[in-house]
Amino acid sequence: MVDVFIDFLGSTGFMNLTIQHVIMLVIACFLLFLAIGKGFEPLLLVPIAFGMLLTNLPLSGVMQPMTVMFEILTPGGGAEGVIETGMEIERVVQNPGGLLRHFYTGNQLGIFPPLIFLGVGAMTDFGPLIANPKSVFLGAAAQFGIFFTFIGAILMGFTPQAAGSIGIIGGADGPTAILVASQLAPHLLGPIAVAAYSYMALVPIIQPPIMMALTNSEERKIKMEQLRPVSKKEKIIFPILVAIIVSLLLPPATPLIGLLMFGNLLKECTVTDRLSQTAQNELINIVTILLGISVGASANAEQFLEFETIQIIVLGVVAFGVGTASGVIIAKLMNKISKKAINPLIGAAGVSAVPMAARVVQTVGQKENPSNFLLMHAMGPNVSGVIGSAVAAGVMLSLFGG
Amino acid sequence: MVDVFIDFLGSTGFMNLTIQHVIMLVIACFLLFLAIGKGFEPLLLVPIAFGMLLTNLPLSGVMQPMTVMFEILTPGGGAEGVIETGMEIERVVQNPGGLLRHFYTGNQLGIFPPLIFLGVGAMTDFGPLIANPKSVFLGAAAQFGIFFTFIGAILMGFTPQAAGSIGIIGGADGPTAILVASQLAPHLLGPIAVAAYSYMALVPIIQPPIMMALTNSEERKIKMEQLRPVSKKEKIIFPILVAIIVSLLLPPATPLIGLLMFGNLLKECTVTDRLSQTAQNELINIVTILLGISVGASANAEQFLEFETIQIIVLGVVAFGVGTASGVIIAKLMNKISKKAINPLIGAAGVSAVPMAARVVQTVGQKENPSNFLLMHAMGPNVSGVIGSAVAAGVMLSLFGG
Amino acid sequence: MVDVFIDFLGSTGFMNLTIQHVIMLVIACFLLFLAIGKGFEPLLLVPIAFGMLLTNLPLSGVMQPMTVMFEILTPGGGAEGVIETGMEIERVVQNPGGLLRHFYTGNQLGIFPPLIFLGVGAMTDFGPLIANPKSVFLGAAAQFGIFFTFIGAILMGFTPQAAGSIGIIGGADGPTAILVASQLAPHLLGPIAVAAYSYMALVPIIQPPIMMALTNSEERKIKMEQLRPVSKKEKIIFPILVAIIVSLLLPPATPLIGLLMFGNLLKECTVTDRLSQTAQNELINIVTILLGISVGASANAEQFLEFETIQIIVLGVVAFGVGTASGVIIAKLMNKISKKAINPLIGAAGVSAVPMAARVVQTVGQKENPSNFLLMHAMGPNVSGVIGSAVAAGVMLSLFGG
Amino acid sequence: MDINKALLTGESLLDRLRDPSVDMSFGDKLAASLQVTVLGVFIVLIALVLLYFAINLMEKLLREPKKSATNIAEDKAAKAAATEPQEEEENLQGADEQNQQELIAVITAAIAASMETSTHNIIVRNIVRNTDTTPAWGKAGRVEQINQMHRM
Amino acid sequence: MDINKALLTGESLLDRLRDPSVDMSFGDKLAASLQVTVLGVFIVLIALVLLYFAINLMEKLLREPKKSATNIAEDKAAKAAATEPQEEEENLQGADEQNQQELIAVITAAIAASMETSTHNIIVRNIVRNTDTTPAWGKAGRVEQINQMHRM
Amino acid sequence: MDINKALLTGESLLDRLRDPSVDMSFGDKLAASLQVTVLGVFIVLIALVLLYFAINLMEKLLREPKKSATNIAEDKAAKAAATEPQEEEENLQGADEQNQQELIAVITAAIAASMETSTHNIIVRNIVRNTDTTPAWGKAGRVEQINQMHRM
Ligand code: NA
Ligand code: NA
Ligand code: NA
Repeated sequence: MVDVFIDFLGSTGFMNLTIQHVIMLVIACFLLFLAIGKGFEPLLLVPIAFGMLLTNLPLSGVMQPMTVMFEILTPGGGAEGVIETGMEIERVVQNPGGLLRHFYTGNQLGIFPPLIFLGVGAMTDFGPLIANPKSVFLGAAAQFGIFFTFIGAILMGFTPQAAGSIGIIGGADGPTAILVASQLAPHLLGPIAVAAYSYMALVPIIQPPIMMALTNSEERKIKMEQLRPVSKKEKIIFPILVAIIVSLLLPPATPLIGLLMFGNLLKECTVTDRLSQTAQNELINIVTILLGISVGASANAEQFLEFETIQIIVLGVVAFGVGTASGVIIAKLMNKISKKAINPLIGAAGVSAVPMAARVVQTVGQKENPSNFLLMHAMGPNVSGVIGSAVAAGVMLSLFGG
Repeated sequence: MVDVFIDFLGSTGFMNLTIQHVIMLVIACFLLFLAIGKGFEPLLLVPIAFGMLLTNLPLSGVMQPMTVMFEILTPGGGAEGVIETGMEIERVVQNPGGLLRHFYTGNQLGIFPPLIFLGVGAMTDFGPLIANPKSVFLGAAAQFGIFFTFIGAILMGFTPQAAGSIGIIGGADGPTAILVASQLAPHLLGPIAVAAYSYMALVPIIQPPIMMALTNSEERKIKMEQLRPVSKKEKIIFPILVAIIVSLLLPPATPLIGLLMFGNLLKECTVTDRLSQTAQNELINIVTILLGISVGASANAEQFLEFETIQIIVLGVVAFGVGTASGVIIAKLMNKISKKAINPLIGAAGVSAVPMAARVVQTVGQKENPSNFLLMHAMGPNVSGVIGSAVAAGVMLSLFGG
Repeated sequence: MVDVFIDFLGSTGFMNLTIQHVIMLVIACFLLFLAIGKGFEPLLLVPIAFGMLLTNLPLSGVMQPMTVMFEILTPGGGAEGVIETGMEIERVVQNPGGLLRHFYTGNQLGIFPPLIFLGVGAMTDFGPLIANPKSVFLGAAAQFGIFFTFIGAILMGFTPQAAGSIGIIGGADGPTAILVASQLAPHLLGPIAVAAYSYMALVPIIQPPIMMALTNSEERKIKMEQLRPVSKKEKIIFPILVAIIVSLLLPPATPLIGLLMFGNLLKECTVTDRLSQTAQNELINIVTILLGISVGASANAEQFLEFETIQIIVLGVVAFGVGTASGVIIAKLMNKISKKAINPLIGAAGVSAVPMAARVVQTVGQKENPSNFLLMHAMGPNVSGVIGSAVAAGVMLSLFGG
Repeated sequence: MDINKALLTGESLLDRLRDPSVDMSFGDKLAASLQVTVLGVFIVLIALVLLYFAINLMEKLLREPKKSATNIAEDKAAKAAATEPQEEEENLQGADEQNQQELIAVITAAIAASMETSTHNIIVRNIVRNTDTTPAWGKAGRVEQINQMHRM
Repeated sequence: MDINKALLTGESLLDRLRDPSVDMSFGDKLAASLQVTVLGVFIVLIALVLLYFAINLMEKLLREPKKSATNIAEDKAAKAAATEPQEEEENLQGADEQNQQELIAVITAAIAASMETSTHNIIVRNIVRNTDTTPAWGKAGRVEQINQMHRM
Repeated sequence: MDINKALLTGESLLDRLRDPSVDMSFGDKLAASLQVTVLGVFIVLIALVLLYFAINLMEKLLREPKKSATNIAEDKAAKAAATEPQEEEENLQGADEQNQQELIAVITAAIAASMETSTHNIIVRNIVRNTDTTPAWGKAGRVEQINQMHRM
């Protein structure tokens, strides 16, 4: 009887708890605090942090892969015979696998991030971009951070697959970062996802100093011309056009861009409201729960508590900063070249992080000139930043994938 | 460096675009125009057309199958030994597979169409059929188009599997057509799905001339007796009864009829409103998105741009027309035999296409006699047509499946 | 031609119907009557009964497993060569498998029950338990029924795996019973699920006599002190704490407790309302439909119509009764020891069956003393009973699983 | 039609149609597919005839003696008044039944007025039954339903 | 109970119960299953005792000095008045806090009246807290919740 | 940068970066990753330049002659009045168009007042267009949308 109790004690998580596990649990709780107490991207940080918590409870087995054995049923006729005639194999499940591992399959197969994009597309209004197509250049400029960070990561000794995935953090787009990391560097998915979402939440803290440093008061006061109205027809044709052009140029970006634009088409065509509503509500919520908790669960102590994680955190903020800066700088240039005045602040919105980056632009601009409304002007670069980082993701997948 | 750019150019879709791809893209855009601009069944044509668009962007890989390699881990002991003791095999994913291919699995395994039927069942009121059980004969008659077209397709040289799938287009029931085609003739799924949904949308154009040609003004003016009220008890027992009878008679129809009736029971029993609401809203919407885009994605240039597709389009409209005609003719016969007057127009509603076919009957009838309300009378043949085509689908699966 | 009709007749379910099938269909219809006519747990009994109906329609094949053949593509080089170099294997689907079998996979892999718990967590208020932590002892006491029944089942000749699964019926928690049975004794899943949900529905009939027999009128009249208010902070920290403690003590309980507490955190933190709403509405509804109909479908005639089923039905009610009794007895003891008065009736709520058991306590208490409001006091043991039976499930999985 | 061959081989036309390796003449194909058609139409008909009888049987078993709408309304009002209080507590709906009887009168009158027919041709029992067991959002759903359906 | 055999083989009763190839006597089975029961009840108890202490610890760590309902209401009103404007902008809820204090008084009075108890026995702080962070549809959901739960 | 070696082997820097078995010097790594950067930025730019031209092209093809807001409002009111009755039946929205024209005037005035600008600087055509094709719950969704988006 005593043996039985000792056996039991040995099978508890308490007896198998290491200091690494404890550190991870503390990190998970800290992320929960940031998400709930400070309101940092709670819709994704809460699931991610909770997944991180569950996976670091020793022996919980929530991320254990399914193990299957194949048994040969008809060995008659000897080796040669079997190979000639084929053999009947029985699939025996030895271990059904952990719950969060099953959810994680949706990331591994690249299913969840495009479904998130479907919902994002159904929520996004590309009107400001259509009204001011020059915004695309700002959306392109801000992706420079991605490639700058790629260089840094390579020089720090990361593999090009890892470096590409880390760079995408600078795209300020959670689902894109998760898609690329899960395809190119699955062992770094945990830190990359955490970094990506943390920095998206920190946009209002990271961006303003960079924006202030690179612009002078006169520039920040620039008022921009009212955007032209965009017709329903244009809004319907736009997603079809973008899906075709971007996918033709960069085939690996098709799942992301294709579903983003599909969601947008469902929204804009107005005759499929049922589907658009489901895509932007229940479907995205279900996928967010499953994606979030399983992405968090990929951050186990063995892989997370590495020097690499700190490097990723540092590289991520660099990527983000460089992206912001290059957006602002290009906007300044365009302001000098263009006939119509362009407020350089809107370049900062090119990093994606829709619609927070655009809001930051509005806030910073209004501080300088309270009658200045930059929100809609910043939405153009902002949504084109989403397209831009999907393209950058396609580049990385194309160069270093499969 | 120049090499790298040339390599990149070669990997774009632009350089791999063929004339076939372009034709498919034009067809996809035309279907989008029909769906959005003309309002033809947009809830399914928009996803189908967008899937068709994505799959025909060269190198997008959205329909690429997953490739897996099995590696033998423990070869020790020689061939004979391995075969006797079994071997440990590792499953290595070489290519995670395309996004729409993953969605498509839901069609291949026959999961999505029954889930659509679950939602349809939860939306359908079988009251008019229960109140006037003679409607079932009209629902049966209209299925004649299915078998007539089967003959035509066989004589045109199609395999019986393909011919059966093509015939089901005449059943005017999208999910049924998709289920049968995905089981019996997956290579024709694209054209069959497109034809089925197009003709469902064209009901108001295809049916009226046939209805006018086969009836005289007197017949079209016939007013029918008010339907008796149907008790809640009858509405609850009905789906259970239908599921049992039809599944016993034709086991392969069980998934379709079973889930149609399950959905209806969830609705009628009133104590499972939560589930009924989800079945007829979020669940059917999610499945519609996934089914639609992946069905469209099965229409790749190689398989779609064949003479067979034109044959299918022609056979489909024949099936539809013959179904309408035979429904009207049998209704005329029944009107002569029956004590109670039957307006022959309601026979046209037997083709399914709920509730559009019933609406067409209402419109045509009212044109002749503005005080005539045939809608509820036409709903009886209309919903029995749904059961009828599921039965016909069962016949095809039973004769030519597995 | 006559042959063809005879062939067809032979392929109908009518000709393959056995008396066992008929009995099962009658049982299914009786369960539908209980669920719809009597209102017994309709949200789960309707799907379970309908699944039972479909699976017992002969030849319907809805629970047929998918059969796959592996074909060796590259046999060149002889047996030894193949084993050394590996071989290319093609996976050929011979039979796509039945619809409900595909749904059933969600039970087999242990995915559906935790998702139900996610939704339950998002609906549950643990406030009464936090306000009165002594409730946990009542939630623990009521689990005694589980282990008492385990002894009985072992002595009746059940395997320990089966006995453990049967015992869990006494935990009065459907999803937990389904999870344990699907892992430990899948061949008994049908009767166990039916018994578990039937007894949950019968709480108002089973419990009161036991409660009356074990308490005197004075005890039933005891009024309890008003519960202290619980702060939002406590409610947020509680689910995190429980997930950590229980999972550390009993790792196999992690999926159930983890997702229960994750759902609760989504609810309590208020910043993830979108996710909480989806978890407690659409997601739980979808999973309930799929889980219910496939659990029912596991009750085929061959396995259900056994003497074991009757044993399970009997053991289940014993488990339930002993659980209720031990809850009440421990509550009586606590009332004697504790400074604050405890109404022994609330011990009965420890069996879970949230919130019906608590309502029964309220009703029985108020009959004795109309001014007595025990509902909130009974919710403490009630919700701690849910945790208690998840722990007991963990014990069974830990001792007799994998 | 090569019936002899079919007789000799014991293979039916249908078997030969199914077998992709068999080449069939146009006549054989026509005969085989006509066979499929006869069989198929026959099965569809059987299925729906069975349904026809099942529905009729169900109606007979569940039928109550017919009454005019006014009588039913009165009966139900009487029944509602006589219902024991316990039952009311149980389903929480009994209590409203009285009010619904009044509603029936109003609705009947309104429909009748708008359709210019006399009151006793319309039986509203069923309509009312439905409304009282469905929550408000269910009702809204019901109304939109017929519009949604054609789109699936 | 064949303890000797168990000792000799080194196999515990539990191991033998788990092993499907071992035939056990009725007594052995009883002993083994009693062992499972003791272990199981013990583990469930440990788990819930740990929870008990954890909840108590949590309460102690988070506890604020107790006040009567009226004091709390006043305090909060004061606090709300003193809140910096910046904070109000942040969560958009601070602005309503003043109104909610008034609501507290009304609700407290109403509940007290209906329950015929004196005002200071009821602490409504918590009730109000919940309502102000939940949107309208959330509230509706909360109300229906207890009815929904038993059905899962 | 060991260009000679690259030339000799025919392997590009990029190929060597991709190959995990090749050890590269710091300089080579820098060169290779600069190459990736140039390529990447170039592709992103091409993609977005293509978009730029596509949007401009689309606008030109779809452009209507520009009008001031008031004119548009008047035009539309006139159009709505002239719409054939058949069209109204078809989409069920035409009937409301007249009312919406009045709404435009009100909204324009309201926005103008709150922003202290003159009426004709604001083009409300688009705003109105959106609202009339979206059901009420859709509108609510639209309003919450910008708040929801940042959370995904
Ligand atoms: Na970006
Ligand atoms: Na049909
Ligand atoms: Na329990």
